[in-house]
Amino acid sequence: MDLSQIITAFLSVGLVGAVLGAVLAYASKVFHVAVDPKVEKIMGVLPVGNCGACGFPGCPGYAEAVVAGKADITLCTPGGQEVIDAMAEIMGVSASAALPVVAYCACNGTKENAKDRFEYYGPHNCSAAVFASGGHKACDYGCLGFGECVEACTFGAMYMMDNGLPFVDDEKCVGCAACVRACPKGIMKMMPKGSSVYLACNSKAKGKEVTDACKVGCIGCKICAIPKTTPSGAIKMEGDLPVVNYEIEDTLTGAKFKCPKACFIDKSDSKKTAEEIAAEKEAFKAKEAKAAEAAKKAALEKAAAAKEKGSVS
Amino acid sequence: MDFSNLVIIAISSIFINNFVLARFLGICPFIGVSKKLDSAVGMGMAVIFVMTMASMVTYFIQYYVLVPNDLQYLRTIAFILVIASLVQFIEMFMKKNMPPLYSALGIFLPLITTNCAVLGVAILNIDTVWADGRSYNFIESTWNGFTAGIGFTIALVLMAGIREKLELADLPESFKGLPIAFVTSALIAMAFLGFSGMSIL
Amino acid sequence: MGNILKLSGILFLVAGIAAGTLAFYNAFTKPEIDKLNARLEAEAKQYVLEGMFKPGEMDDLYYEEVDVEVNGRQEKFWKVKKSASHPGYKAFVFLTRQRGFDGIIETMVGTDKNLKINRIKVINHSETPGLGAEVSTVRYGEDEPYFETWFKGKSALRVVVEKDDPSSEDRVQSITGATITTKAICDGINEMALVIDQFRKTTAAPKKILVDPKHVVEVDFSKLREDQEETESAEETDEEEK
Amino acid sequence: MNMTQNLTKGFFKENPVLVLALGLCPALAVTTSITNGLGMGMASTAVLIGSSTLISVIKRFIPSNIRIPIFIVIIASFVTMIDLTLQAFLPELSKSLGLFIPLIVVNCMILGRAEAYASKNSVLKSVVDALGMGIGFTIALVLISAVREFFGTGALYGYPLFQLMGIEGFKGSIMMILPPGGFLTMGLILAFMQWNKQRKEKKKEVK
Repeated sequence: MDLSQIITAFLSVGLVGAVLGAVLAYASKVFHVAVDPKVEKIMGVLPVGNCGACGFPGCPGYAEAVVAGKADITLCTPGGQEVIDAMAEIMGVSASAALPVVAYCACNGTKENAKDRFEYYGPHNCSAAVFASGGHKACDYGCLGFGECVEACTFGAMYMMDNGLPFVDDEKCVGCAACVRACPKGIMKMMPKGSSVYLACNSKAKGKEVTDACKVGCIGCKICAIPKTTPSGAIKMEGDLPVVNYEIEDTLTGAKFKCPKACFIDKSDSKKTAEEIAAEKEAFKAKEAKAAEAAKKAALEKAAAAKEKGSVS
Repeated sequence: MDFSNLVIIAISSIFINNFVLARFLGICPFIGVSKKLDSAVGMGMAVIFVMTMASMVTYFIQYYVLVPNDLQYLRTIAFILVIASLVQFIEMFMKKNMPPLYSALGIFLPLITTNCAVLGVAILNIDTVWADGRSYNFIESTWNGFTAGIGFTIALVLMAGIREKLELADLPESFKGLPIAFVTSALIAMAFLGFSGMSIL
Repeated sequence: MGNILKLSGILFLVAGIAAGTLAFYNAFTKPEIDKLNARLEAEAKQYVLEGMFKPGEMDDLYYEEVDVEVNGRQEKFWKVKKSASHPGYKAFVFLTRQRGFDGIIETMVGTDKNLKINRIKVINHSETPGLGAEVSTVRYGEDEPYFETWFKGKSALRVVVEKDDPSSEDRVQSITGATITTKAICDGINEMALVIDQFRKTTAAPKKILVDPKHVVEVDFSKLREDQEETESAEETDEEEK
Repeated sequence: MNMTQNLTKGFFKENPVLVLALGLCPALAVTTSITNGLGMGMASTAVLIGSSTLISVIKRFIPSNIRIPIFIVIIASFVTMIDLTLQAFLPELSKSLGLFIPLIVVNCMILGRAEAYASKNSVLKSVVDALGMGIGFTIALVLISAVREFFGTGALYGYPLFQLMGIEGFKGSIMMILPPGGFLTMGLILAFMQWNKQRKEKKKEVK
């Protein structure tokens, strides 16, 4: 037994370790960057084997995705149930703080409303259909109706309606946005739970194209976006499609009734009778006419005043 | 320095002895991170980077620490220690000084510590010899690390491209997910087997 | 600062203790590994000479080591005598190292005085399982790897893969899908055999021996000049004995 | 969870290779014959038991921010010991496993168990868990290598079954021994596991 050999081994590898330890400790100070404490907490409970079984690049990648709400907490197979429970605890505290949101389908292209451009016989899922030159719908932005969003929903909050569009049950929807990620066309969107009126079209195409493809498509007329219709400024045009900022509180009644293609849908309509809806529309029109008259009057007065002013000087 | 040696190393480690498809190194990330094309590309780039760096550092450890002290049997422990620290250091450095690069590659870095391709390339750099019994020198080791990383990336990106389409295929229920990924890799590996007839060495 | 010292101290201790433990363990296994390798080499030598000597003589064989430099590598071969005091040698044993498909293949070769192969044994390789690794695969019910039997009775100087020279008497088949491996073993045997051949025949050894344009063997015989004459005479005595 | 369950969960229900898809590299690379698969499985089991035991013993003294490097060093030490032992006493196995012995270090199954289990549980529990997982790993490796050896060479554990029964001709397809065979076998075994799982779930639903 040669003691000197053991000592050499101890010293050389020990020194390598010491140098690395010092460099790392120093680097962690110099290169310190603040991280979301929640990510660090999750890192603490994850078995940091970085095996990639979750499909994310390593445990930090997964932890970040979980905190950002982009991943389920059940994906860590090596950790098992204990880790899931621990993560649920960490995430559970924080999830409730966010504003409750629900999903909605930004398309009203039902079987009657939207035309097909060819008959599609491929596999019955949306992503596959997209590969066949963007899908069988004449509108490039419209819902294909194979319900991939419904499959993605793990809470049973969605089902496909007979008209070929998905329905979101607001009571059951927890706002996980799984359907938003699932839709290959990007039609599923999120809105605050309380809001009632939403824009049910996603078409960025020009007016002519849209009218050829769909009865209820947005033609980009900009009526909804002008201050007269929506004084709050919650609707802005982006190219040929209005974008609704749901964070600005607005009933959007103006847009709902003035849109020539009726692209804005009111969820509460489904609970009302046809008469009620008609009455509401009448009331809006009357109010609108009144406002218009008032405006006219005001303009006339203004003009008159200007005239008077002019003659005086 | 013979340039043709570098060409031989490149062709050998990218095609003939592809790390994933012929040597079975780095299967975990190959299966794990090949679900989406963009993460596959990111992972591939990070692996190329770390493998190159690891080849350089372990070369010094081997020939300036272990060999002079006659401690070759400690290389597993020394190499893994160095690689783990290196990866952590690169991660911290990137996070602070190159945030855009970090957001693109950084998240893949920790996964690489336990990627056997990295330790594998470090050991193979030492074990592989030329016909005259000489081991790889510093440049050859580094180059081997770099090209092996490229070989890994090619396999990963090929796989990710196929798997993105596979998601939509009408498969029997029991083949969905991992099983079909393995069957697909078998087919890719079979194609790569064709390179093994190349006699360039 | 204190944190840095603490961390590096801990890592120093952990890595050091681990390394020390391993060194301690290595001190036990190293002699075992060396002993084992020595035993394997001795067994391989006896294996490749089997049949050339009477069974009773096998254990007393004397291997006279000759060191040569081939293409810049240190190589060696052994002249085999019945015993240390026996004047003439009867066989050669040599170890070839050649790069195969993946890594170095080490083959022990036993030949008679005229370099006719008695037996070969592949003692080390890292070839692909199922292809190159077949060189050391023993089929069920057989005693030795089928690949090694192909070499019996072939000339070590001229042994060649069938594909390269189908008409040669000293051709061996190549293993399916592993021509590179087979070729590497043949080349290795050729190279060493050529060195031994020069050693055997010439007193004034040439500096370079050309095998083929791609394959230059450089042998440095300068140290062996004196040795050479002895063997020449020894060879004669051996002939007389017969 | 009692001890027996703790031990047997790794065999099939939470099999590290077939269910959790961990440690795939050795599971594919060395499983060209049952001998190799068995050897690799036992070597990994030994490392797993050793490192789990040691880590659970000293878990209280490890600072949490550098626990990963320390775990890696401990695992690497056990791997080196196994490596040296194999070289000294089982040279044939050592040669055929080759590169994959040092690579046991980066088998995520081992680091994963050390992190997830051994660093949080008592010594006895950790040993039982490590043993169960190790046996599960070995079972998976032997299963894969049996399939590959049989279809690749027509033999099982070196015995050519068909030839022994007097049926000549089936020599196997070399492809199963080569890398593609590894991927294919793994894919088919996983598909079988998934099929079995789905079948059981369906039965449950019917009930």
